[in-house]
Amino acid sequence: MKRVGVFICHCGTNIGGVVDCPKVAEIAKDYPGVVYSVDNKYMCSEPGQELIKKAIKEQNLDRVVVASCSPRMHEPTFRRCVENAGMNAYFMEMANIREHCSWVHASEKDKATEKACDLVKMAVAKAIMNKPLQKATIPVTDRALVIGGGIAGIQAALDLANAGHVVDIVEKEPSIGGKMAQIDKTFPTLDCSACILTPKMVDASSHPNINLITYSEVEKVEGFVGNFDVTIRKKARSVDMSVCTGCGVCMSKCPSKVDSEFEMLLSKRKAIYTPFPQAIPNKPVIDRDNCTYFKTGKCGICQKVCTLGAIDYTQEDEFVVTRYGAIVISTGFEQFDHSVYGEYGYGKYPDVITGMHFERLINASGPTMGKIKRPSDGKVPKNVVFIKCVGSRDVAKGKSYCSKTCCMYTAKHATLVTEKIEDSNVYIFYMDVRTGGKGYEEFYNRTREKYDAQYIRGRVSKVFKQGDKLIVRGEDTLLSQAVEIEADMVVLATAMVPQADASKLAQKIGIGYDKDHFFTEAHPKLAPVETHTQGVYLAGACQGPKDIPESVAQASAAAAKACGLLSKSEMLTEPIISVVNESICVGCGLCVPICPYKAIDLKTISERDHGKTIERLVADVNGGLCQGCGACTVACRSGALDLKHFTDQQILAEVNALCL
Amino acid sequence: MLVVLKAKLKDILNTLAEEYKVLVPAKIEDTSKFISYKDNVDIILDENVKLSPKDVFFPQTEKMYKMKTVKTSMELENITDEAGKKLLFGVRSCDMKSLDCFDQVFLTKGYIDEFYKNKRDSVVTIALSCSQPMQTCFCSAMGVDSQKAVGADVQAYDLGDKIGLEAISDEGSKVIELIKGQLTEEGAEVPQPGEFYLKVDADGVSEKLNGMFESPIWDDVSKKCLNCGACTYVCPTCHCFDISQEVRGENVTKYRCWDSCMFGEYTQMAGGHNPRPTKKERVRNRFMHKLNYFPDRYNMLLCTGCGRCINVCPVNLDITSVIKQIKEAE
Amino acid sequence: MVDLTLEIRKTAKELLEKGEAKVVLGWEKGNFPYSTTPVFIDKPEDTERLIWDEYCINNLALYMLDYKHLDGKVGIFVKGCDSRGINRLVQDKQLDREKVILIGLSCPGMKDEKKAKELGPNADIPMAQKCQDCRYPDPVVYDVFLGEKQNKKVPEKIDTSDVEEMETKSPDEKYRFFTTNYEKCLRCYACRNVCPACNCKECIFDQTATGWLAKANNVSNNMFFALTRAMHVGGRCIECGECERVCSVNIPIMLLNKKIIKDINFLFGDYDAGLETEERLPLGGYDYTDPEEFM
Amino acid sequence: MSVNEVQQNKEVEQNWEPKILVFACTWCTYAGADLTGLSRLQYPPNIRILKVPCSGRVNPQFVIKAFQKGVDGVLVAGCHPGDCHYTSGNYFTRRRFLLMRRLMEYIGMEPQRFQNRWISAAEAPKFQQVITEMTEEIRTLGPNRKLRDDQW
Repeated sequence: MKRVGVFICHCGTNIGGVVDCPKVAEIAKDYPGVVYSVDNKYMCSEPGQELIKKAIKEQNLDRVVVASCSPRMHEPTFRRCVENAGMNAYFMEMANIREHCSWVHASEKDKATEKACDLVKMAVAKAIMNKPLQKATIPVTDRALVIGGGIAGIQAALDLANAGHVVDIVEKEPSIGGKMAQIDKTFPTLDCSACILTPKMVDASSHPNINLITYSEVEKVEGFVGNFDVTIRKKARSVDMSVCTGCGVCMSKCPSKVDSEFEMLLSKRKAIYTPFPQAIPNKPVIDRDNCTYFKTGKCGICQKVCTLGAIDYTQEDEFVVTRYGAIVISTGFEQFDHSVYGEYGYGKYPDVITGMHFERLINASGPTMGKIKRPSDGKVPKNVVFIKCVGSRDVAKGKSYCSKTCCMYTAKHATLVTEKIEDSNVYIFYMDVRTGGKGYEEFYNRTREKYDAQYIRGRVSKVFKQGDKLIVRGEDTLLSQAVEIEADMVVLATAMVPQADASKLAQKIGIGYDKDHFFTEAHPKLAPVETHTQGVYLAGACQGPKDIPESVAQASAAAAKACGLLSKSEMLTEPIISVVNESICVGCGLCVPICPYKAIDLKTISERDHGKTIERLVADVNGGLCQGCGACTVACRSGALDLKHFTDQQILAEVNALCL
Repeated sequence: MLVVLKAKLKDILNTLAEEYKVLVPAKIEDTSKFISYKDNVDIILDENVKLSPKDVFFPQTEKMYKMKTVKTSMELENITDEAGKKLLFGVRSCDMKSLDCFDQVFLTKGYIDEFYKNKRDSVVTIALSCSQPMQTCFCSAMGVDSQKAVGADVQAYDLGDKIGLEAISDEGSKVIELIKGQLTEEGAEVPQPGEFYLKVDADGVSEKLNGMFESPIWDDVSKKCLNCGACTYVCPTCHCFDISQEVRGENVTKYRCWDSCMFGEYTQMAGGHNPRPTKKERVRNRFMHKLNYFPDRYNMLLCTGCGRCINVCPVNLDITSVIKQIKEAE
Repeated sequence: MVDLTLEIRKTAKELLEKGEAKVVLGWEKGNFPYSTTPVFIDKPEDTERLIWDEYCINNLALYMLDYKHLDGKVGIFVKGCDSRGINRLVQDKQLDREKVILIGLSCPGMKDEKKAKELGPNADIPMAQKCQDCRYPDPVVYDVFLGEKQNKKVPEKIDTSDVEEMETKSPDEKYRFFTTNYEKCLRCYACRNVCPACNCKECIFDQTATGWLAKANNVSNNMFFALTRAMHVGGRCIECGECERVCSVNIPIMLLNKKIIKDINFLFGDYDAGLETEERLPLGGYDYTDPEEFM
Repeated sequence: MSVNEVQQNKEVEQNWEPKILVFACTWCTYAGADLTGLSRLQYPPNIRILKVPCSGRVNPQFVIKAFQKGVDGVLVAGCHPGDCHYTSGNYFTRRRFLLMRRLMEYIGMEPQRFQNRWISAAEAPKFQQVITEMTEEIRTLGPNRKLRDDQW
């Protein structure tokens, strides 16, 4: 028989003013298992806690029920209190007779007292069924993985590496740098993107704690916090990295020309290439889909010209498995596929381009050497029209959210057009102008006032060609007037969307993603860089539209969280997790898809059965991954799965107690 | 013989209902069993009821006593059966024979089960002979006379459109006395039973089983068994029970309820060991009990040939086939 | 009905003789013209016991649970419902598809054994209810097929008219209907034990110590049993109707199962369990777009 | 007389008060009930809250069990879809209880007696309103006899 002690708190008059606490304490004495019951003015106070500790010792209690405020308030307090008295923390149960009773039934004292009795009775019934639980420790591998080598990934890696942790950056492109490498100037300071990014790229590549794993992708993630076993596919580069010096002869001699993705298809690259001149690592890869040798078996020029013999056509994709303690995901964004906006003529008219194209056009190392020229005929445009919110804030055709960066980069583009082209005119169609951020509003005002950009509030209904002009037809909703502008070039500010394969990556790692496939943070306010999977953190635009400063800030935040995890050699885990009763489990696996943390696997056990050794499947809960939601327990028909501290029997005991 | 027209049967039952709580075989909710007689019940006389009358004497769930914890002590409270005599009308010979088996278990060999005894003592029985056995019947093979029940207070005979009545015991005479005015004396003969469809020869089966505990036939017989408890629950002779309790805070009610040796947890021990782990052991036990252990102890088979198990078995595991198999086994 | 008995015997014999199967499951004649009983043949000479007639009603699939750890393969004759039962077990990871040889038989619809008993030998025996409701008389999966598929015209959707009729009743009428039925329930668990979806190692109803269900037989406990079982087979019930067929007190069990099937179809999209083995189970997942009634 | 009425008359005389069991998830509804208290929003004292980590932990069997043991109503409440602390628990809750509610209604349980609601940690007024309404609905229906195991 268990010996339960009940402690009823008056909380001054907060509870005592409504609930007849001495009476509750008196009645509780008759509840099954209760050997001691007392009320006190302030249970959480030093004397109150002493009272509990004393009673545990003197009354030889093995369970404690505290009826007071919400456990969300003082559960840790009372757990510590009983622990100090030598009792397992989980032998303590609380009954919430303040928030759930005295405060909400202030004028019904008798009924509130009756309710308090019931709540205590339920807590007693549960406490009797409570089992001692211990926090477990799991080892933490001091190595971090950063997925995505854009500015966010680089920043997170540098912060982690500087804190003394080994970091691997996995980047699917041949070079790190990401979208920022393609950008010309950065708002609101207009300093050159490459000038601030490339030193960081160099830092990352030369840092003793950082390993770059470029042209590679995450294939599989197993394990759990502190112990992720990640399989990385290193795609065949066809170039031996250990031999190649990056001299570039192969690239200059390669006869196959391909549209350059980095240059937004505005110029050509070779089949053996680095995406851009400052690429890191600055060693080429062979694009096998476009290489004459791989397509026809003939050519082999690169191999012939490489005096070091670095070209290796026989390379194959390589898979490496590495254990990491923490993972930072920084896979960034892509541009919204705005071909759904047929009315803007993208694809039909070469002079209708996106903001990212424009970045390459104004970039000094871009295809036009920084001269703004129309892709169609190379002429310098005079009238440039910008259309904002292409795909953003459009529930019908695009995305419901605001892409956040477009207002600012469009303003930046507008100033650059005006600066670079004399007598040019800039028109900007907008829905709203949103310039939250340090120096942003000032920048926008300058764009309008000093650079004379014409902001037209309204949407464009159609872009069509007339002669060599593009006619942009829209409405100025402030003047309620139809507007038609003869443009030489139209720039679309397309929405930011996550990488096309973001949801697949999320499934591999076991994190959540929203309806737009942005990864979901553990809490939008209080855990913005954590995910629901412990040890996995988010940085940059993969979590939602962000500009560079925000991405960098979040990257550092994610790195700080990861550092916190990696700085210890082992970590404590919550003991409230699901457990499998293997003798009952039939191994049907219905629980497996229920778990949001992929914490349940099926494993084979062997046992003796009627004199024969048999093998059978049973569910296996990974204590490192399980977060204790208990959804799996309901999926288990036979009740082989149960949640510690909220077991079927404990909940049934509470239900039964209520109904006595 | 005293007779009454079947059409006038209800008049007699009405008279008896003044003195007894009368239970009659009737159709109810797509099945049939013994229920309290009322004017509007759908009495069946042309075949036996699907559920045996054993629950009158041995309810599926039977409260035994109550306990109440008061502080540190405990109070016990007996549960008394409802008062008054019951009259069970229309019990067939097979089911009367099953009462004989029950009496052996619950009232002999130095142990008396009070719960059973109280109920048994309060019931007067009017047995009814069978004019035509059902297809699944094989009572004669089990030594049961379908025309003359054992232990009945009154024996009734199915005489076509009439029922003949004959007092057997003193209690039976009292019953006849009550309704004498509604009966007429006729020179009727005890009818001959009809032909049985199932041909069973159970002679010597008990003895033969003595050496057959390890016989391979149990593997064969048990394969199709689903280990449900249908056969045991409809069986008029199966009498296993489990004791459990309903706890409502300080109030505890001890009760017993039917259990079935077909169930896996029937022999499950607290430590996890199960001496009858598979259906083979369970099926063997059921037939050994009926045809060997029970005859050994009480000198009668624990099967009355009522055929109910054959009727309900989901997989047609047929006891008559099993008997045949036992007899044919080497 | 095409008499395939000889073919069945031949196929079974071959499987056993060639050693492809260690045992073959089929049906043999029972003691009555209207009865058959499952039979387990492991010797070629015993294949003569196998038959195929209009009373081969038992769904044999669940017996595969007994052969989980057999060294070697099991041959099993499957009608539509048996084959869906096999898929049920495969999807629930209780059966390795590689370890069974499915011999498909097109089911013409079996006759009602209970009615045959009542009506006598010369009567015209109606089809069993479970077969009247059947929508997949041809096996949905098999390795060998005997005879010809009838490609019988079957209704596209499950007939839930009886469920709908029940739904129109008042709460008290409905409650009375179900409780008078479950008051009869003996808790013999034949419905559970015959069900291919009830394939737990240890059923919660047998774990009396956990406090889920007391052994006491009363209408409240029996309803707990009925509702819980209905939820447990929810989304997994293959509509074979065996539970209802074997009920020793004739409780219309399918009325509960069909209600859940109907609601799953309505709420989460049409789903027929046991047609294949990979698809997500209705209660094994969710959609963001599921109906929202809890606001 | 309806199934419930029989006992009802007797119990109403003895000052019957509805007894409602609320399964509340720790993160949203339990916190919402806490906020209701902090905001001093008053509601009838007829509910008893049973804390579970997630509404996905609530086994439909608990609901039947509660009715068996004698509660008059059951409310299962959790985070709004999309807000689950555990990402997806409440989506399973939704599926399970969409079916369960229909099944309970189908066997004759008045739908008011078994309800499901999404109540966030911020929705104190909603918590107050849901409890107040449900209590009144059940008061109107009277004591529940259905599924109740009262033979002891």
